[in-house]
Amino acid sequence: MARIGVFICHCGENISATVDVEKVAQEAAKLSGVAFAIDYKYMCSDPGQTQIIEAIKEHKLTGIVVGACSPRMHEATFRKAAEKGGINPYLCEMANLREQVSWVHARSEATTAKAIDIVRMMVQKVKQDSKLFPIKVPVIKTALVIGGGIAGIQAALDIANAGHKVIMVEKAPSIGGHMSQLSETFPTLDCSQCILTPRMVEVAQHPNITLHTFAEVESVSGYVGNFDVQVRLKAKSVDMKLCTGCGSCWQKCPNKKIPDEFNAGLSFRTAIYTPFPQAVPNKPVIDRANCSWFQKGKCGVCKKVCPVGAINYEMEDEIIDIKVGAIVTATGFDIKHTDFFPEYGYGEFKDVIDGLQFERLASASGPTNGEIRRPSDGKIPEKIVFVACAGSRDKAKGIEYCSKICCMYTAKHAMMYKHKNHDGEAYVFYMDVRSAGKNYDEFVRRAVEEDDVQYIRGRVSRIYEKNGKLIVKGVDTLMNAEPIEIEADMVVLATAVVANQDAESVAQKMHISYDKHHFFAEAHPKLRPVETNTAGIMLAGACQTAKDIPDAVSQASAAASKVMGLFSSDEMTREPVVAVVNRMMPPQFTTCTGCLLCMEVCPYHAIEREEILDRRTGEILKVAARVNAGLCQGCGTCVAFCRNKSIDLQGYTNQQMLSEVIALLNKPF
Amino acid sequence: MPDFEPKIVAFVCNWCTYAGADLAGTSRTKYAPNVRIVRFPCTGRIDFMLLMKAFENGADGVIISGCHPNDCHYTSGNFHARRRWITFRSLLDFIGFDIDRITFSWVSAAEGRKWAELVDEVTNTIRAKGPFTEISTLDSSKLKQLFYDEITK
Amino acid sequence: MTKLQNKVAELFENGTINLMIGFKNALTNQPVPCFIENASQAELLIYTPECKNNLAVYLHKPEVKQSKKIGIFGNMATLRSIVQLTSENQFWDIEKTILTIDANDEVIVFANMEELETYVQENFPDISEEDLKLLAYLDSLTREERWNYWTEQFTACIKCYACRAVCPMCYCSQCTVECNQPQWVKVSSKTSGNMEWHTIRAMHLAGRCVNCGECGRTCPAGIPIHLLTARMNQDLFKEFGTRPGFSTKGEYALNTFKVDDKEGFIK
Amino acid sequence: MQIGFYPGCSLEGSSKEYSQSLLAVAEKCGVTLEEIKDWSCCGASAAHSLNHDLSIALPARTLALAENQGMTEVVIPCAACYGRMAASQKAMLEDASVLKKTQGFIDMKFLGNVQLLTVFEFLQKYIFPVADQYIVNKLNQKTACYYGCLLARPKELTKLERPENPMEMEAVMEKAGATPIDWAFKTECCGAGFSMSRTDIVAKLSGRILEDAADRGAESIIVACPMCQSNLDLRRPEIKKQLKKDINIPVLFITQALGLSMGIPAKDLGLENHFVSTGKAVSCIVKKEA
Repeated sequence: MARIGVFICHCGENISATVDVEKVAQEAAKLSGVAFAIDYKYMCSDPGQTQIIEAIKEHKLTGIVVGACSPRMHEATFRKAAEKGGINPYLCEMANLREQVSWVHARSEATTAKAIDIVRMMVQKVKQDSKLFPIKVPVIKTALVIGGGIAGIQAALDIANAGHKVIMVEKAPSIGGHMSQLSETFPTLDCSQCILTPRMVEVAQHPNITLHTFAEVESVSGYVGNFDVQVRLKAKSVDMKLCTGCGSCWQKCPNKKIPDEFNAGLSFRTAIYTPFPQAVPNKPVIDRANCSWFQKGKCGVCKKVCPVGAINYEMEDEIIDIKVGAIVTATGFDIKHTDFFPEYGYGEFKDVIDGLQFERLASASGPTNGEIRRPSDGKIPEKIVFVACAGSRDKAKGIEYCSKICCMYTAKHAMMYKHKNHDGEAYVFYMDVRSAGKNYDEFVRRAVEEDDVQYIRGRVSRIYEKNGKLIVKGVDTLMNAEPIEIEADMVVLATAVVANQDAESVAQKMHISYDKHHFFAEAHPKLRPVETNTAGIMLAGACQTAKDIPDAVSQASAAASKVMGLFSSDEMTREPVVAVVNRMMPPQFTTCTGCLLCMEVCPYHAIEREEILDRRTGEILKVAARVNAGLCQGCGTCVAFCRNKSIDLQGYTNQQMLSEVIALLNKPF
Repeated sequence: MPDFEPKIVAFVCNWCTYAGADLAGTSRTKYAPNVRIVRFPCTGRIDFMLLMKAFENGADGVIISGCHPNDCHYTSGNFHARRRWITFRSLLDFIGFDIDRITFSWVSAAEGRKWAELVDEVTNTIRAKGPFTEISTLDSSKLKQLFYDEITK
Repeated sequence: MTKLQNKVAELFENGTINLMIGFKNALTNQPVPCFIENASQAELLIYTPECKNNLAVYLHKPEVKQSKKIGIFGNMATLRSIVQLTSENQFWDIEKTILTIDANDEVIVFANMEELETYVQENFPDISEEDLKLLAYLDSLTREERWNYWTEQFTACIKCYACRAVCPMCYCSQCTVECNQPQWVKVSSKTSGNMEWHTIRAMHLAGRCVNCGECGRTCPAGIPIHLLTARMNQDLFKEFGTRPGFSTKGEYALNTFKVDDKEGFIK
Repeated sequence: MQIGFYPGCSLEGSSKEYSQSLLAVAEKCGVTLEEIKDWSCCGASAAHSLNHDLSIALPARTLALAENQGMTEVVIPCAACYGRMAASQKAMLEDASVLKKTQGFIDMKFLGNVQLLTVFEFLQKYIFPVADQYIVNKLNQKTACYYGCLLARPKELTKLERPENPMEMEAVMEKAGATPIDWAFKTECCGAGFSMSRTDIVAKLSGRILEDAADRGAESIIVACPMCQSNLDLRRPEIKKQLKKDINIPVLFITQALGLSMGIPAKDLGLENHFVSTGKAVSCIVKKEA
């Protein structure tokens, strides 16, 4: 038999001014199962809490209802008190008599009546409460970092330096990501590779970091603290242990006409290749799609010339299973290419290039050794037009967002061009110049004032070729909106930053959500910007949204610290408000009929297929749903969804919710 | 019916509307005392049967409210709920239930005022409609009689 | 022997099946479901347009399940049910061979679910004419008239649950109405309780019902309850474009959503 | 099969030859076009900038009429008319409230089941399949296919794959044995909006179009929009002043060019109605070798 205690708080005058608290307490005392009811000035005060604790002991209470402020305010406080009193904290419920009664209604019969109703409702609920205990989940203190760009590198190093094991997976043959392609970086104009390559080497040599390049995540299962991840190590066709990276293979390779990804297609590479001189690891892989051995079955030059016999054409993809406690997703971004722009020639004009291509032209290690030359004829352009917001902030192009980095790198590009060709002319078409950031606006001003880059506020409507020149038609919205035309030798489009081609499938593998542009979604836009909705999976860098280097790096460190927090104890505890699928004696085992339609409903993929097996024969006796308490966040959508009520939500059970409703309406209960 | 005071039950989610109702309190926004709030973790948790039960047990009107689309604390609970309501409404409408007695709404944690206005508005409409008797009178033999006449014709 | 009978006999002989669910003539000359256990009985099998029963319901019965290799003859409703039930993961424990007779009455034995799926999708039926008429009639009524119509119907219900028994989609080992903690549905067959049952039933079948009409045909009180689910299907198709029993991957309206689902009714 | 036909004002007046040649070609290929009875203005020039409801109601009336007259498809050669008609239909089909409102205005039911055809769609669907048997001549000239604005845009309405660089006309001209050139002003503005009020702007814009076509050796310019045609054809004196040179490339409607290739006499195609002599274009024509 339930023995419920009811404690009505005056909250000074806050409640008692409009609610007849004595009456509420008296009425509560009459309710069946209520063994003790009292009202007091300040329930949350020490004496107030002591009263509760004493009452629980003295009257052997099996549950308590505190009629006071909102549970969002003091539920924790009173649950602690309940615990001190010797009952399970989840046997304490609050009736919200302040925020939702006394503060919103005038003193009246009705107001007091409402208070009584709410108390009656909570008494019914607490009668149905059952003891709950926080869920403890063991944590594997190894982190997986997906992506070896600057964000991934930063996160990996931070976690590794904190003394935890890190496994890094990079799909390219080398780590370094887009940053390794950049020439110089704003706002300091220091060379990208000079600051990046040391970190790349650090990753390769760090005792706590295991690096898998030319590898991709195949599948992710499990839950926070206990992920099971399958990684595909793509066949490199080169034995990394034997290879010394001498380079005789790629020097001799006959297939020399393959567009070089690292140089954004502005030069060629061989079929067996290391993406760039400072690659980590600095050992080649064979690009099978372009290798005559794999395509035509003949050649084998690299095998012949390799002094250590490291070439292995028979090598196959390998799938390895790893167990990690947390995952940092740093899969980076891509940019729109010039073929995305009909009005700028559908990518058919050779000298209309995108930002990354310009980076390579301007880079000392690039195809032109840092001399800015036209891809079409290798001439040094006398006039370059830069088009900012190419695709970005353009609804018609399906990209409403700002790509954030373009204003800055366009200024940088114009500057670098001017530094390299003093009498060259640089024009920038822009919508707005967004240069918020430390020393950012100063940087843009420098481009305008010191390097006299011509900024034209307006859009470019069309580019066409006419006798060897690119005619750029636009409008200057400041010079009394005159349409203008510039005969340029080269045009650089600051094309929109977009999510990777495979972002969607990656997100689906990880069970994390993503926005309509396939950028990964953070758990909360303001308060949980580096976590995802799947506990234990963090975000770093431009896979979440367009970011420049400082932003990517700071988010990476933030993600790393989230991981370290998770790794700070051997076990993590979670609220016991989770869904459970009922269990009963064989042969029924559970009322769940295993339709598994609920699996689709769960936002956290916490519902799994369970096969109940015969202990001896091992044959399947029943298929049912099972809720993974590690993943469940307790929304209860599955509960309302389950047709025959086989799933229930602890703390908000069907029994409780229904009796709340009945208690509320049928009076006297 | 002048002195009729409707009983209105509100099923709300913990993160948006319940917090919104709290905000109405902290900002001392007054509204009709006819509403009784039942707190759920998420609109996704609200079982359509609870609506039936509320009406059977004498509710005159029901409010269902949660986070605005895309604001759901659990990312998609409210989207699933929305489909459930679309379906349930069309069923109720088909069997001739007065669906105007059910009000669906999105009230965010910041919309204390919207909450207060919603409650007042619903209270007034329901007050105008009068008490809900269609279900409570169902089991009375009158209807049975009517039905037997019908088939014995 | 008819093509069907031969085919089934053959299936028994080459051991593909050891139980066949189909139709035979009852003494009343009305087709009734029957269970064939060997080749010699195959000649009992018939198929006429009167063979309306949805045989899929038997696939849930333990007695049937235990004879693992089951052949089943499917009219369209049955085939759709099988597709839907596959999407609901119900056949993990049996091997079934599905037969049907197509328009130019050839016997088809489906090699796999894909074939069945394509066949169903190609011949996907619409709600029957007379049901459409009834629905249209009900739509023509005022809200109050509809309420009276249905409550009168529900008053006649005796809660025999025949509608549940004949429905292949009602396979829960323990139905909500048997769930007593809490008691969702009143036990007595009072009108309000009956209404609870029928709304629950309609909601649980919404987007899953294949419009076979068995529930309506079987109801001893003659309540056209199949209209409830038929209407649900109409509306769900209008709103979300989902069709029960259309895809084995399942396209169930209520466990998915679109961010831009219509929400005109939400304030 | 009965295909509806909406000429609109231009094709009744300034660009008679457009409808004349279209009908001639259709007739040649045994396709009958049924003019919508009692059609009214599409509201292109002014309505949609003055009164939104009116801009939807005007086309809606004509479309509803077409439906009532049992038409399932309507050809709308004029780019502006097509734009308005399509926009109106889209607006009504996408928003029930707009539909309801508009039906109120026009006091007619609108079901939205007439399919609107641009001149390209019409040619592709009904003329191409049979064209080869009727094409007897080879136009044998370099032509610049000019689309202007409304034929290609907005994408949502015109359904063109490459709105900034369409290829539909080129396809037709190749069939007719001409050599379409690659040029830069295909979809540039001819100044139509100002064709009456600011002929100086028309001269400037159209001038540049002509100039580029000339520079790239075009012997004829092919258009499918009345405004384009009149601006490029009618405004030559102003253009001459503007460019300080005389360009005498004729401007033909796509249907006229196609008609010529089918051996339809120039006068039946209204070729003599042009300001710039079309003789040059005609003179290039040779018999198609079998």
